[in-house]
Amino acid sequence: MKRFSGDISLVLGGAAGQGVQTVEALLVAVLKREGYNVFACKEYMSRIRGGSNSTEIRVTNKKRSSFVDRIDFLFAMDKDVIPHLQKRISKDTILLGEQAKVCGLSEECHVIDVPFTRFANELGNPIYTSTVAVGVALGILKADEKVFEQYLREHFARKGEEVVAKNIEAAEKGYAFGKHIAYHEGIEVHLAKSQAVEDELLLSGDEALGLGVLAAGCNYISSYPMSPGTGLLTFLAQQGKKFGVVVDQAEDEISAINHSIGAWYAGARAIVTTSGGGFDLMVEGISLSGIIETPIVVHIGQRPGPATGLPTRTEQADLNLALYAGHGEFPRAIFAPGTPEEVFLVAQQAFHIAAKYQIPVFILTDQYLLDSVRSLPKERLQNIKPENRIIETKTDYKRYALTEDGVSPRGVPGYGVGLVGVDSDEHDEMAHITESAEMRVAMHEKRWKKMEGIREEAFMPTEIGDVKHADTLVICWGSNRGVVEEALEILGQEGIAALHFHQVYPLPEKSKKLFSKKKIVVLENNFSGQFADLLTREYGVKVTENILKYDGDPFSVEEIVLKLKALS
Amino acid sequence: MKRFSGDISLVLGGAAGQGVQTVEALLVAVLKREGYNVFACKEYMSRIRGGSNSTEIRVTNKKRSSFVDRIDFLFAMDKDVIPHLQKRISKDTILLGEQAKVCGLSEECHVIDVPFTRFANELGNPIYTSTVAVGVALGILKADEKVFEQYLREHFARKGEEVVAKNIEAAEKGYAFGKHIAYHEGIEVHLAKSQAVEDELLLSGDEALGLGVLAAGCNYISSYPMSPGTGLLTFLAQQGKKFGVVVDQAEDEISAINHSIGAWYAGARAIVTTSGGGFDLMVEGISLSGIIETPIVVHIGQRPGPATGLPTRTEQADLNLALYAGHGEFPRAIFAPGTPEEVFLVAQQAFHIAAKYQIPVFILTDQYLLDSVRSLPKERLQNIKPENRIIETKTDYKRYALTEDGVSPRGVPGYGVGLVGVDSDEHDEMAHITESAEMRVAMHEKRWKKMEGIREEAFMPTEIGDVKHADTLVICWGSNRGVVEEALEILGQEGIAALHFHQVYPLPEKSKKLFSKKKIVVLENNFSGQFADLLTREYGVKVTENILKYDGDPFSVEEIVLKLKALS
Amino acid sequence: MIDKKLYDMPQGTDMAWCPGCGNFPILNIVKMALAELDREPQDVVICSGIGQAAKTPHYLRVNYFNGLHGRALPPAIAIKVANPKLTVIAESGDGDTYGEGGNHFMHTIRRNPDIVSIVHDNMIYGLTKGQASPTSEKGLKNPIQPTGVIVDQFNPLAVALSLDATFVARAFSGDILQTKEIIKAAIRHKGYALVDVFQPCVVFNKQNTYQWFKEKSYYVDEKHDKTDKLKALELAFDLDRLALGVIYQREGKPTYETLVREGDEPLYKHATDMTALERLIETYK
Amino acid sequence: MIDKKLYDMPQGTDMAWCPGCGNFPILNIVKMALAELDREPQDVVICSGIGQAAKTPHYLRVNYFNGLHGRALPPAIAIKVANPKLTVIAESGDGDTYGEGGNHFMHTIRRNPDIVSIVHDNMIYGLTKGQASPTSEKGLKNPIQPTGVIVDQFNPLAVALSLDATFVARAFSGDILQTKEIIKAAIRHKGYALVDVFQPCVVFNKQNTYQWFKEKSYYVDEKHDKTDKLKALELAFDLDRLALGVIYQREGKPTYETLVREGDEPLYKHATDMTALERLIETYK
Ligand SMILES: Cc1ncc(C[n+]2csc(CCOP(=O)(O)OP(=O)(O)O)c2C)c(N)n1
Ligand SMILES: Cc1ncc(C[n+]2csc(CCOP(=O)(O)OP(=O)(O)O)c2C)c(N)n1
Ligand code: SF4
Ligand code: SF4
Ligand SMILES: [Mg+2]
Ligand SMILES: [Mg+2]
Repeated sequence: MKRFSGDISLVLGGAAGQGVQTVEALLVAVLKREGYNVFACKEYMSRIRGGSNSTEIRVTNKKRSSFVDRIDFLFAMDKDVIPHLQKRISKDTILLGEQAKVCGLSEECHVIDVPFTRFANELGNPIYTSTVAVGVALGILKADEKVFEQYLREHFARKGEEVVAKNIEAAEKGYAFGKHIAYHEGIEVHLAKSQAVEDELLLSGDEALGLGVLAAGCNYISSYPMSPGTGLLTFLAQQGKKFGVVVDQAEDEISAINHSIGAWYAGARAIVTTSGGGFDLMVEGISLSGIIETPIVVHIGQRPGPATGLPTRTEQADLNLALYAGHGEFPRAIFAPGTPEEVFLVAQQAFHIAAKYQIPVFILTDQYLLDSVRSLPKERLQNIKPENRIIETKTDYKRYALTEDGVSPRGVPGYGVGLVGVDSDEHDEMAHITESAEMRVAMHEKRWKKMEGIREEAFMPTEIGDVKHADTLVICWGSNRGVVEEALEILGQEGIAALHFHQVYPLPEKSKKLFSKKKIVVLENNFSGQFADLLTREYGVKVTENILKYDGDPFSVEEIVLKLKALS
Repeated sequence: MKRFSGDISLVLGGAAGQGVQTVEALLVAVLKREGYNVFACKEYMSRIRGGSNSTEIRVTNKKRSSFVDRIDFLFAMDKDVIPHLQKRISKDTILLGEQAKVCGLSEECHVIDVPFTRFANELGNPIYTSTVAVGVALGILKADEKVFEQYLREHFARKGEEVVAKNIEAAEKGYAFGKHIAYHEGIEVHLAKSQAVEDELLLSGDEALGLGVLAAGCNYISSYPMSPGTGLLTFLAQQGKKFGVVVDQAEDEISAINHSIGAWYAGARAIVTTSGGGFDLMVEGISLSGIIETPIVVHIGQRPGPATGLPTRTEQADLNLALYAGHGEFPRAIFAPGTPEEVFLVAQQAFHIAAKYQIPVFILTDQYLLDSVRSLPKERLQNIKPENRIIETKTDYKRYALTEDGVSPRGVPGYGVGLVGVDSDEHDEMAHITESAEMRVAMHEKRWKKMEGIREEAFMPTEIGDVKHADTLVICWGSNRGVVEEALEILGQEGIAALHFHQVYPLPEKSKKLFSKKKIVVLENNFSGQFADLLTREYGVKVTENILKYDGDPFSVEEIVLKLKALS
Repeated sequence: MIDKKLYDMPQGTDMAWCPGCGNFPILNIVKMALAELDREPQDVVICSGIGQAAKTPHYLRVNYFNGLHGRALPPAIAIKVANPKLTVIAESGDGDTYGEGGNHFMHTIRRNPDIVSIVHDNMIYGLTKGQASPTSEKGLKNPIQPTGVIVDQFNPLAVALSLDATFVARAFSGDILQTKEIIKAAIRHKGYALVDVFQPCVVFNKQNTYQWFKEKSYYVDEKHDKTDKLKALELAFDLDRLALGVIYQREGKPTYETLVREGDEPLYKHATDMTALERLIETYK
Repeated sequence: MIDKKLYDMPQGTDMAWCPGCGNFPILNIVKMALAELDREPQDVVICSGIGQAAKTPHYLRVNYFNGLHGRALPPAIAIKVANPKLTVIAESGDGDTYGEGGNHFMHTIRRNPDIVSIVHDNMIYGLTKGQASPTSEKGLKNPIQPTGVIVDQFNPLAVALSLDATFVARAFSGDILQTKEIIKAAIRHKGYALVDVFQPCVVFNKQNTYQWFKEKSYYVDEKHDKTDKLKALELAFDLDRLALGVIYQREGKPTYETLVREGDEPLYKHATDMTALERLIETYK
């Protein structure tokens, strides 16, 4: 007998174009509707058909949001799945798939033949394989039939009655089969349902970002497609129309950034989205934003580089790039959210800081975060009221008025009687070219003066565990929040706690003291320990150990538990 | 009576297009020929005509190579000169110019009316004003007439006898006048001549760079004009033909970098030259060089940013950019020479390191260094034998063979029977796209492995003064070598010494110990102390004080002396 | 008609152009055209890149976005979209527009926003001291090609026509009156209007002088059919006799700012409809 | 003639293209053309950018430079200049060549290096999952323009002609024999040769299918005067009936690699003449 309780990991594997993503989407949605906590993340190759991709769905009693190596149930839709995931398959893994596609395993493995092709044939179209698979999973979990039938009805409604009926039939076939094998193979799954979860949101990082920028009052996007940055562009193209969002597909990234800065200049609130390689081409534009003090918000969905690298995988190696992009020196801010609610929050904060301080602001995410889906209570989405901070200009308006706090009130052309000039040369208060060394110093210091306000408004890191009393502090940022939370919980050691930064630059003055007299372990998905370096530079912190990963996959909970155990 | 001994500073000021640069070039050349140590540097506006520019020429008994605020003789060719240089004019400054153009000064000032217009009229063309001015200066210095006549003869030879004769006449007129006023006003100048200097080279940073890259075996340049990077492009266009250097004027900087990397791939030795803004556009190309392990040498002539900034002035604010340019992570090296001989040396070392480790290598200079001219013995130009390190390929050639030291022997297409592929995706040994996490790690670590060799070959910094016994260590890099040397000498304090880095990344392991138990003062031309940050990151050094300047002008000797005095 | 003086900078404003430069008349012409078309300074935005030509917006009283070298067009499009009520002019050099900014030039034409591109075409890189620009003539000696330019001269009119630009004109800064009319027509035109203006650089281009432009060029006459694209291309290809005037114009093609957004409310007045957002969020349940 | 098999990758090489993709025939055609023209694999370099088309060099045995998105042409020029003995082909997608790489496209034509550009034109961004490319038809629905493309279709042939390209051709990957002849002619041509190849993307472009291309296109016949540029432009402008074949060709224009350097000795053999350098240094005395 196999008993699973409170936490299962269900992995779907198949070739691109085989419907793995459909299965994931359906399954996750239905499970959430049933009241299960779900978290799903995926890894896939840079191709449109073929290859070998997989999605992990965790169904857990407690809320979880991290990747585990462990596979409890593996649905192998293709013969390459087993070799592809070999290392994660243990004798406890239950493999489901057509006999022919799950061979080549050691005899210990628990294989269940699921005749997908036969089912699909019975249904008259291989397209239904996906829904059958969903049904099988639900059967094993003994989900509530009514709930998924209802969901399928809604989901396929606009495709017509026949499609609805066929899909329900497919799901039921699978469901019956799933129940049957569970019984037959002695598989028992115990998972808690909760009514609260039924009513939760199901959000991917991408969706949280899209909703967050809308909440931030974003009304303009000019971008060029690049994974994993494209998701936001697509989201705004599809959802933005009713919000009056202008969507411009740029000819290249240079156009995108200059276009978007131009849009801000004229009073719009714009974001550009891209990945590291596309961002490289925006570097001069960042410097422009810096000197003309015209805001810009940049979303960088990180993936492993250098250059094309591994286009569909994950990494956190563009922090230094965001920190130092642009020749010359000027203030900036960088956010790195770790959960959908943080994504939603920092999207708004990014626009707030950009608009208030008239600087370039970055949102650093990564493929793993953007593609991961989880359920969360709607109340967790926090609103910041967006302010546009644009003034009506008077005749004597000076775009770069020298002020106490370095912020010169921002006018836009056509609003008020004043004239609004911006200039990429060093300039005077009226935005005209200057060659005066004194004016240069005044303007340079004025721009840098803004850093004080930006730092004051910096988000404090999130404390995980008892930071105050811990002697070892694990530091993480961006997408690694979930995995550190779970690993610490598993570890259950008093002396070890963690800090997660969803704003990585500037760092708040106040959190510096949290580091004192502790062993500092910095965990990040890159080779050189970029955030560790930043901590040294900003706080003078001495980093005791770096936990690094740079193979394109996210950290797993097991991996972190092992590494943290090895510390002590 | 005014007596000047051993060190004079002669400044020429005028509008763009007025011939200030001609005067400088002639005067410096003649003085060197006469056996005087000379150093000249300039500051000018970003315009073709008008405005107010100036050149400082120092004639000194000891070799000097730094800018001083002090002006002993000021030749004002235009009415804007005085207001423009007001702050540097003292009661000891002797002002030479047409009465009408040197007014508005306090009465204390020593003004000498030089009727340039009258002289030029007598000579029949205002063009001769420049040569008259040269003559006046030489007269005051009591230079040897024969030497300058000979020089003018050579210099103007290809313009025909008449031009030669007219110029000699102009110079003599000026010379007589200069002698006359020196006598009349009681001006005495004592400067040592030396035969050794007569035979020295007279080199600007730009020229040293051009000669250095030729010595490095450079045979290709594709670049887009941008001050102050254009000088190298012009040099190679004008001198390179007889060396077989291919010169391509690119349509933009993106083209330039990709073109140049392509040239290296096919076996050429290429450099790109630009400034910060142009380099911003090359950032993706740097990342490409990193992953395809195809060498590239990049010259960045720094100027004040952000964006267009102050296009013709000086700064050292692109170190961070060079350090972190390019998404993803890969090894690189950065040089920052401080004298023409260092420029010549690091140009060769840059090609050596690029070719040996197949990485992007940077030469960081700035407007001040590139435009400054000085005399130096030819023996100071040190040669490194250029090696191309290209192998003839065999049938089983693997471009990215995994090796002990991370360096895979580099073949080029068409040389040998093997095939040479390079790939911007993560790849296997044969340069084909991979999605394997293991291969990714192997390749990423292989690339980083090269860093060990690069670090081992890193240049040691130059010790100025008694570093070992000093308790205060002044750290500088790039163009600030001369000013620190001279300031320390003036200061003459035992407890204070300096280090100058002409390679700023990676830093040699061995020089770390030089920092221990000392007060560390880092001096650089930027706002945020970029090299200071790097020292902290690399050596864990705690920086006691930053001496920073960011107004577009170089540090002056006086300024540094004051700042260093204030330390103790 | 507005008083042209309204666009004048305060007396004594320092101008960085050389005496005799062809940029002066263009500046003057633009002021006259704006005045005659009654565009209030605060309703006009000039976008420029970097170069001598690109300094233009510093010398007249309008709004301006003096951005990066080669990047005058992307912000110009954005400004028009963000506030369609503004008159938006991109004014830059030949190097800026056709060299560094070549990709934007092509893709702006494809979008057809209602903006004007005035290219100060001196066939040289002025600000960086005399290197060849894309429109430099073959053979022109310059610091980087000491034996002369070896690549083909860029043909902006032909490229614009090949991409179905709806207003393609060429002018000569030496002829104030006619150039003013051309620029006025360009501003009035609904859609992207290219005006390539021959602009002598008296310092660095000793080949293509006022005299040279005058001798080489002629105006297309009344009989010229502005809607005949092949004819326009023929004129564009003729490098011996340089046609001036509106070479091609077609009305009626929808402009980008009307296609990519609804209405013409300036975006600075826009705010997200929070109720709609609330509803959207609900759909993720 | 070389055996085409010489270009084959080892059996079992994984290919990332979708079954039925129009890239497969192009790959095959390129191998055939190289074989028939007797180009040894080690004397051929394929440069590509990023995209589905740009993966081509991984699927045949030649030298290759698989660089950045949009940047296939700059290294291709450099490689030809650094070693004029090599056969250099740039092979990339429509997005890569005309979108991200548009500026290089124009300025490469101006240089006229002796290289071939094979553009796999599927009128879509394949690798990034179906966004519009510059050559997407107006109205094509896609993830970023859910109501259809609103900007003009980019006309690569017309742009090339407007810049006086010396070889301009269009082909269809569904027709192996004729396309092979066109590509052979392009490789043989001295100078920059553009071959825009219609390449159905069976996954993301459901509008421009094999069938569609077949129905819309026709070959220019023997009588077509390849040297008549205006005629060629007329053909290029016709979006209803799509002309295939060599639309325009002119011989005799000097190529970049012969103009920018002397001789054709590969640069990997080059070394600085140190005696000459010594002499040059002496002049600074
Ligand atoms: C990215 C970048 N590259 C290069 C430069 C240097 N630069 C400034 S203006 C210019 C060329 C100007 O030529 P053009 O656009 O024809 O203007 P002109 O000065 O002739 O009016 C160049 C190359 C720059 N500012 N930025
Ligand atoms: C600088 C940069 N921007 C964006 C991308 C993402 N990207 C990769 S391929 C591609 C478009 C491919 O379209 P196309 O060139 O037509 O090739 P296809 O896949 O259709 O063959 C894009 C946008 C990238 N790799 N690099
Ligand atoms: S350099 Fe030429 S273009 Fe520039 S201002 Fe002077 S004359 Fe005009
Ligand atoms: S996505 Fe389209 S272009 Fe790419 S391989 Fe598949 S069918 Fe071909
Ligand atoms: Mg110009
Ligand atoms: Mg395509």
